[in-house]
Amino acid sequence: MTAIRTQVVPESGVKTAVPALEPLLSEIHQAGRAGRHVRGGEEADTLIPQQFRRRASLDLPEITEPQVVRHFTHLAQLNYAVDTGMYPLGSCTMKYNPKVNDRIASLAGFADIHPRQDDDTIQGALRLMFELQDLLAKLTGMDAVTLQPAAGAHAEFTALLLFKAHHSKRGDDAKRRRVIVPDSAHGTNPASAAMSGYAVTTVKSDARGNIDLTSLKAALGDDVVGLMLTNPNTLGLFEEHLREVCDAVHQAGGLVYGDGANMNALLGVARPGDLGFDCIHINVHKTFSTPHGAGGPGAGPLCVKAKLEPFLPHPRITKDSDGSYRRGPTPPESIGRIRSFFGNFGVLVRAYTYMTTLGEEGLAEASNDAILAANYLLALLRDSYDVAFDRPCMHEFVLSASRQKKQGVSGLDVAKALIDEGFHPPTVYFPLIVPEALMIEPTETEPRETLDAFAAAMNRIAERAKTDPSSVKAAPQHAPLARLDEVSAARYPKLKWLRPT
Amino acid sequence: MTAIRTQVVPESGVKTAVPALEPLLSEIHQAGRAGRHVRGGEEADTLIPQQFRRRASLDLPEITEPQVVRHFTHLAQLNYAVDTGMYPLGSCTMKYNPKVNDRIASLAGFADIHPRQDDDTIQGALRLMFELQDLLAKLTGMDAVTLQPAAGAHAEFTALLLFKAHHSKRGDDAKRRRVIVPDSAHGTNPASAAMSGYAVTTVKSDARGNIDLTSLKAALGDDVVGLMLTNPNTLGLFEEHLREVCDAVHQAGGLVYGDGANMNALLGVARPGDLGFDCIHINVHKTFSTPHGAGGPGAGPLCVKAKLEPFLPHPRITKDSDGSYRRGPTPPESIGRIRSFFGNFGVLVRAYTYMTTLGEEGLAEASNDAILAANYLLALLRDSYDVAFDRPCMHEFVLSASRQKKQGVSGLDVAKALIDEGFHPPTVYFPLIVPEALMIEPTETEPRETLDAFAAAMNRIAERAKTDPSSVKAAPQHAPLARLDEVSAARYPKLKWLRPT
Amino acid sequence: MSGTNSNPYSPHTDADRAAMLKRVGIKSVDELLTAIPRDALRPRLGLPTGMSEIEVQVHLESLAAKNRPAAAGPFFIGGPVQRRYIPAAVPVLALRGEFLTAYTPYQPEVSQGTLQAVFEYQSLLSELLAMDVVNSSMYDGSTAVAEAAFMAVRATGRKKVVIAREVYYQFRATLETYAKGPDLEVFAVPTDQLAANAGGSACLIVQHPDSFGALVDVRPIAEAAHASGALCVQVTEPHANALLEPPGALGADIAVGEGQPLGIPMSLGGPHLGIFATREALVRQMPGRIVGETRDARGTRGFVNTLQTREQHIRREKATSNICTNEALAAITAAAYLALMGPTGLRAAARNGVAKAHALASRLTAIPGCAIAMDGPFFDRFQLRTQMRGRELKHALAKENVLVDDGLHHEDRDGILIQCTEMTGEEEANALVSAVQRITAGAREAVAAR
Amino acid sequence: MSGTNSNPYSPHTDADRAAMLKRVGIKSVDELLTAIPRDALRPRLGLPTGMSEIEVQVHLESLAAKNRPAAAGPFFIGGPVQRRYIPAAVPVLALRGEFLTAYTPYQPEVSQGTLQAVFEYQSLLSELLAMDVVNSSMYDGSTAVAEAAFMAVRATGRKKVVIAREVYYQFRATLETYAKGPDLEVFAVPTDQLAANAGGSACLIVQHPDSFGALVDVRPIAEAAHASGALCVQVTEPHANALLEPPGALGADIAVGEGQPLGIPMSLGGPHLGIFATREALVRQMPGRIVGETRDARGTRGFVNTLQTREQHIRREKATSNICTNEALAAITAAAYLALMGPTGLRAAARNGVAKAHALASRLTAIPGCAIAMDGPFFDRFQLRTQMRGRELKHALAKENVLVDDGLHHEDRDGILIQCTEMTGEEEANALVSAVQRITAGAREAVAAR
Ligand SMILES: Cc1ncc(COP(=O)(O)O)c(C=O)c1O
Ligand SMILES: Cc1ncc(COP(=O)(O)O)c(C=O)c1O
Repeated sequence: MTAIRTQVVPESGVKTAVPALEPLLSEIHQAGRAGRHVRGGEEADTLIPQQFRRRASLDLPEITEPQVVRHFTHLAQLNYAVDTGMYPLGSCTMKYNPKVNDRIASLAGFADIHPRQDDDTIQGALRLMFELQDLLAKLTGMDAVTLQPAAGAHAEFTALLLFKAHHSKRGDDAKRRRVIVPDSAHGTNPASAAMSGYAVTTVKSDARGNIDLTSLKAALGDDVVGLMLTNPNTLGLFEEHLREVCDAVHQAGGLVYGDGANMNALLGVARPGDLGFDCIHINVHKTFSTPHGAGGPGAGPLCVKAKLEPFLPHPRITKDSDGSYRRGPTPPESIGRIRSFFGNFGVLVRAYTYMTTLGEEGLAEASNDAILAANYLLALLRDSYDVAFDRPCMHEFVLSASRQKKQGVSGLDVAKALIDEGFHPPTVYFPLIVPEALMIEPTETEPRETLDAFAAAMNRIAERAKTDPSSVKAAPQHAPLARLDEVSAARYPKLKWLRPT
Repeated sequence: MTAIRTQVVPESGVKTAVPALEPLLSEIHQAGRAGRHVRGGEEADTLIPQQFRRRASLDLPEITEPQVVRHFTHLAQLNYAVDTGMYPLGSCTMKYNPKVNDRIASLAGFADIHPRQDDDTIQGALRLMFELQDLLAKLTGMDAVTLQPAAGAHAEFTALLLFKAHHSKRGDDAKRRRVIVPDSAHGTNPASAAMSGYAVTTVKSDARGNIDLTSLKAALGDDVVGLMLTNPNTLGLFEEHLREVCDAVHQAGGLVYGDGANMNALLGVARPGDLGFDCIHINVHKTFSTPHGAGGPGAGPLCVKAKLEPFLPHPRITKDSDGSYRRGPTPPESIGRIRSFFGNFGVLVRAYTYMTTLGEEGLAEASNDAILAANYLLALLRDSYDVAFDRPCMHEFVLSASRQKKQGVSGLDVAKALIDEGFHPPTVYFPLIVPEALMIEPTETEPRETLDAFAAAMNRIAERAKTDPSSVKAAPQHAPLARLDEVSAARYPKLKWLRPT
Repeated sequence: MSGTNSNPYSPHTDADRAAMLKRVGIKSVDELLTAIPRDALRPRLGLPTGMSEIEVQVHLESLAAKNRPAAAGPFFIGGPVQRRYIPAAVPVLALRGEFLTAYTPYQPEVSQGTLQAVFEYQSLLSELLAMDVVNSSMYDGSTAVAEAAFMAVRATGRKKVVIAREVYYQFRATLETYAKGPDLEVFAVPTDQLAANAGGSACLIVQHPDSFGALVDVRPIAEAAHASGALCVQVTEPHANALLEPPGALGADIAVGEGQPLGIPMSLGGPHLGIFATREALVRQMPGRIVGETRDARGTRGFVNTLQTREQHIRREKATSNICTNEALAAITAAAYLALMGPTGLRAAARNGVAKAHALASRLTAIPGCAIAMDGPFFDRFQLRTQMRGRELKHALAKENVLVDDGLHHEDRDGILIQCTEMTGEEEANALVSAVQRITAGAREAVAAR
Repeated sequence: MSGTNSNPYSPHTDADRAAMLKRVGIKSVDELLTAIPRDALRPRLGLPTGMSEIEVQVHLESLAAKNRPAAAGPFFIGGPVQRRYIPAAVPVLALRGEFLTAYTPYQPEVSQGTLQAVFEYQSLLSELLAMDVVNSSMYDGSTAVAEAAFMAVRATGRKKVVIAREVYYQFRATLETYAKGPDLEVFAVPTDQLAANAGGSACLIVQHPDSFGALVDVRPIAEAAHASGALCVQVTEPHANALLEPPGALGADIAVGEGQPLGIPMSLGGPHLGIFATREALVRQMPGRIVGETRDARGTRGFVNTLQTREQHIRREKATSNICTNEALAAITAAAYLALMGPTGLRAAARNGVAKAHALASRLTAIPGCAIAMDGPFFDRFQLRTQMRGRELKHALAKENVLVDDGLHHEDRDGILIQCTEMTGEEEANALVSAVQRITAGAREAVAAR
């Protein structure tokens, strides 16, 4: 079965400026419409001195609730999501997001508390975070954890500030100005390095998809801050010389940052802390099943070895001898605050709930199943597509549509054709070192039937690329929209609606 | 804009027995799959004597949560609903269902309480019901209210038992065995009469859509229990001789039952209690905005004049002089229980919330707008379709597709063509006295743009009936399914899935 | 530019209204209301004025706060309505707007979500109960019992209905009220005298496990019914069927019950779910809606409301019931619940109730003067007899915030009723045991002191 | 036939696993793990064993019960995170599974729901702030401030950043930490000395209303910034813009703020919404994702992520920010919130805060020894000075279950901070006033007794 019609209908009767799936709020607007969610307070107007009062018009759309509900219901139905189908976006771990996690996060005791409340009024929340830190430390083999980073990239930047503090303390900071990243690294790695004021040295990958050891060694020196390494790397491969790599960096006085985006391969399989990393972030929106929220929120707890602990951002949560929890005093060497408050608490509650549900055995089973599912899918696809680096993968793998490209069908075309088969496409054109990359991560929560169906769809597309490439290039035909013109979107940016004035 | 595609995709990879939109749970099943929502209690098995233990197989589908979530998400997306578009189902008052009502009903203080708790642990709930009774009494001009009936039909049956008690008390019951209903009545009216052990006398309508006064008088006699009358009636028309009708029934010793399904026309416009009715039910799922739940639950409070109060079902809620509320003692003349407990409390909470939100002025405005919208829509459609009884309507009106029928297009065809235009069809083939009836109720919550668009769609269909009738008969083309074979469904009933064994 | 409407959900501006009036050709809606007696037109109702959403929320929260939720302390009330665990995914799915705000699937092409979900409910319940056919819902357990009796009366042409006194009081009482309609004779007899009263009856109605939790041997009752041409109606509870031989295997012709425990909140007793099942031969006598499988014009599988010639909108006074609006959303909820729990989860929930009830029974009967009121085996609830009146003990326990039920209006059996489910916590059990200990000891001393 | 998996969300049966292993051509997953050092493979982690959903629910409810929700009594804590009314429809819409469980709309054809909703968020905020362009979100208000400074540094080529001390402490502190990356100089000066410090700076950062609630005259500060070639960054609060002249009209080049009050739960400070807006000329320096309008191949309007050459996945170390995962769901939530509230509702909410704060201020300053700490006009919060230390008074109030904040880490201003919103109830206000009365009277007596 492929994509089917449903009942979504746009707000009837509303005229859109151009043909459209659904009108904009500004098009639904009609002057004089209003709900009554909140009212009163008119006396406020005179309390605000004239000079401060808003004179600019406030042309927010006026719409009543019945129409707002339909509008967002229609919009929602236009989305593909984990709740509607397989979403094998490589590097993103689009696993099932348990509903109990959401229910727990919405309990008043978690959702209706303010970060400026005193410690004794948020003991449950502090304990949850304290215990989550402990779970993550054990899982990663690290010594200390901060839950504050809002996402992986935020953790990367935080970690580089820790590195800076570490080198400063050793009087080394002034000379250490370079961060090494492999050419397979995610874009956030070099971007975080740059935000930290560092230069970036890119090291190439070897023929087996590892960071090239010789090139790495050549790149090392006493001006190196450290190495940012994803493991398994973005090819889905476990670094085969990991300890040598880490040793080399350490010998040069550098530190090794673990990009934990691919931690879903390692739960109970191996602890980054045992492998040579000095720290690692966790994308809980990947590994720990918290919903990706159409782009976010996530959370990126950072787990570090003892040597980096003194520098961790404020506030830190501590446990007193009487069993109560509190925000500790600012550690003297702390880099300071990296955000307003504790972290994306609502997301962390979900992660804690998930880890508590699965437990040690369940987490290990998840990684095991994720690895098995990826290798199984790879086996089903290896005849139709080129395999970027052909060795057993971890929880994901990267194919290349180079062969199809010669038939006139690009990786992007394959992706769009998958939409017509009822699947969300994989990550395309990443990592950059694989031409026409298709990065596929099935996760452990897709049933085997679905993996088989996905493989069948991919293989059908490969077949069509041979026999009828133009049909593949015309995809998608069954999505709400055909391909979008991204070039003119960027050339003539329309970044908000234009209200007729 | 008409119906558009969305992203709904069926569970990929699952084989269905025949082509299908979405597999059945039994098709998704795989032996050995299980979630872990509840576990343990194994010791129970030995606590149950052998002879009682289940020996029959228990072949419930085994499915894990990720798949269940997708399944029901897909199914939901196949539904048309008030939340997705205009739903002008006549007699059903498909108005907007405010979300705040649902939130209130799900508060633990309302959702997590048991009907066998003592009165002092449910004071808030008792007060809410007591006040709701009062609101409904004032709104209908009646003296007492029971909130217990689960729906309109349940209220009808309850009322007829009250009538029976009333006649019994007067020693009249044995001879009073006939209930009169107009030929325009809803099917539940005669069905309720039959359930009450009564014969049904049907009285025809006059040329203006009223119950025919002469025929009514002819039908009356001392064997009559009473009359069941809907007002405005199912033609959307206010009975022009209402008081005469009621007087005549009363003179014959009968009672007048008000079927309040159309109460959405009367809020603040007229009180049934002022018009001659002895009682009236309210479909709160219509008039008071509670969601129809894909067929139910609703609630059908019954409002009665004082003479019927002694017979109301047990339990009754009373207010003590100290301001506390309780279940009163069983009134001696009560007909007894008509259901397990208080009524569809969760629905009543929503109704109370709605009435509290709108207040007297808001409710009156709702009826006013509903009447205006219906007359407006009627004005837009009167040239294209026959109007069953041509006088100002109340909150709904009935068209006839007789003209189209001559062109080869039935009322049902028109309905199906509306689906392709992105609208839910109106009620068809009811009331029975209008050939090819299309019963249209826009409600007060559809914006004027939508009314215009609906009218345009209806007029387009009328046009196509003239020029291209076969295209109308082929509808729907843009729904998830084409027309369904209802005849063979009834002839060869398949009322559950068949599991391969 | 400000909200001038009294109805906050109205999208109509004054300009909209003016334009509509104009199109209709009138100046005011009152011109449309000439059929309404002048003296009755537009009365003042004396209702309060409207509120904003935030005000309503505050007001209703304050009312809700005046109720004591089950979760707020030890809780052992049960019976037809049970505190059961509702998996988080259940409301997320069943309360989606597309289910919640649709109505009866009169137009199957745009209602396949409802129709398939209800078809699945029918299939799931039919498997659980081992019955051939399940309808798409009755109002609640009590009206399902009454409608079962009516159906038996139709099927047999007899007017005598025999019901066990150990059927839930509320179900019996509802049957008795309903019976006043077609003037049926209802006899309530102890369960063990059902069989003896089968002669001339339309049906025997038995509950298993009964209202006190006792296990009942249904087979001989069914046999007695059949032997005298009557139907056997079994009142059942959904979870019990995971562990006990189901109605279909015990000889029941109709199985009915309260479906609330299948993922539906207690909500003070409604909206709930009347379960109604029967044998294939009787399907055309069945009340209520039934969904059936068919194909569309392109050959794709689809579902429709079927066998509608039983229903009021077609058959009017000849219909098998007057039911129209039913409890479809509850049926969809139950389907989602059963799909999520699966056989493993359902069994576990049932087992938890049984295991906890028996453990608690042991602890309570160890208290001097306390005994189980029934002789035979029980399931997940039981009646406890002490020296105190049940009602007294219940009130004394309530003072300690421990909620139990007293007898279910069974006239000659006194005591408190203890229901356990998977929600019954260790601490709750401890609280009950120690409270009963304390209170009954106090009562004994008071007696001794006299 | 029973759940043997440790991961309850795994659909794989042992048979599935066996079949997959077979297809891969291995006996065990370990055969795939040869690259992992043996000594590090499959360690025991020492984590607890798994639980069932009901057990998890009970456990987490018990943790939640150890927190004091805002609704549980008088509550006046505010600042960047505010207790605001969330219309019931907001979470129903924004938390639909199709929004919640999608990711960044990399494939626009199947992500139009996200893209259009975020485009609408951008448009709504741009109207509210009177700014040309709004991005699709930053992590929170604090990182938005820091990224604004970075952007100003990029745009001006200068490394000096001047921030008012009356900007929220948390925002300032975050900026200071961020500044350690590219080694910026950050100067914190009183708001009234911002203009004087414009020389050579990349930007002046001013908050209006400031952290104490004071209204700030932003125009001269913006002018001073522009006069010396710097940008003016205004920290703003969403609701304030309904009543106050917005950043775009005051001369701000960048407007940033915490968007949580727009329908997002407080959740102990996250996940929230970093608002980030700028002028058109600066858009290519902007961090974060931006959605733009375009057409599809058939000419239908659609939306895409655009101007991506600013972003890390394209530009890597040359990107305008490292942000990838952002707070899109919060942006969608804010869009739904603003659509529901409309201008009327938003104004009403803002007005309520202002009116209640001023009423409360009058009542509190009538208490002997109590005074408003700021001289000028304020908005919906204010600092109250008494004879007691703010911290002391806060603790004394907390003992009476009245929660307030003490100074927001502003080193030389002491007192308690009182935030009002539309949620501030009459009874709460009374409780605060009488508690302050009682406590400060006690303190005065204690002083007098000494
Ligand atoms: C390998 C890798 N590193 C880092 C990141 C950045 O993480 P986040 O999006 O949580 O900031 C990602 C996210 O996609 C990633 O795949
Ligand atoms: C006129 C009329 N009467 C009675 C009823 C029955 O009400 P309910 O469906 O609530 O039982 C209806 C419902 O559609 C109706 O339209």
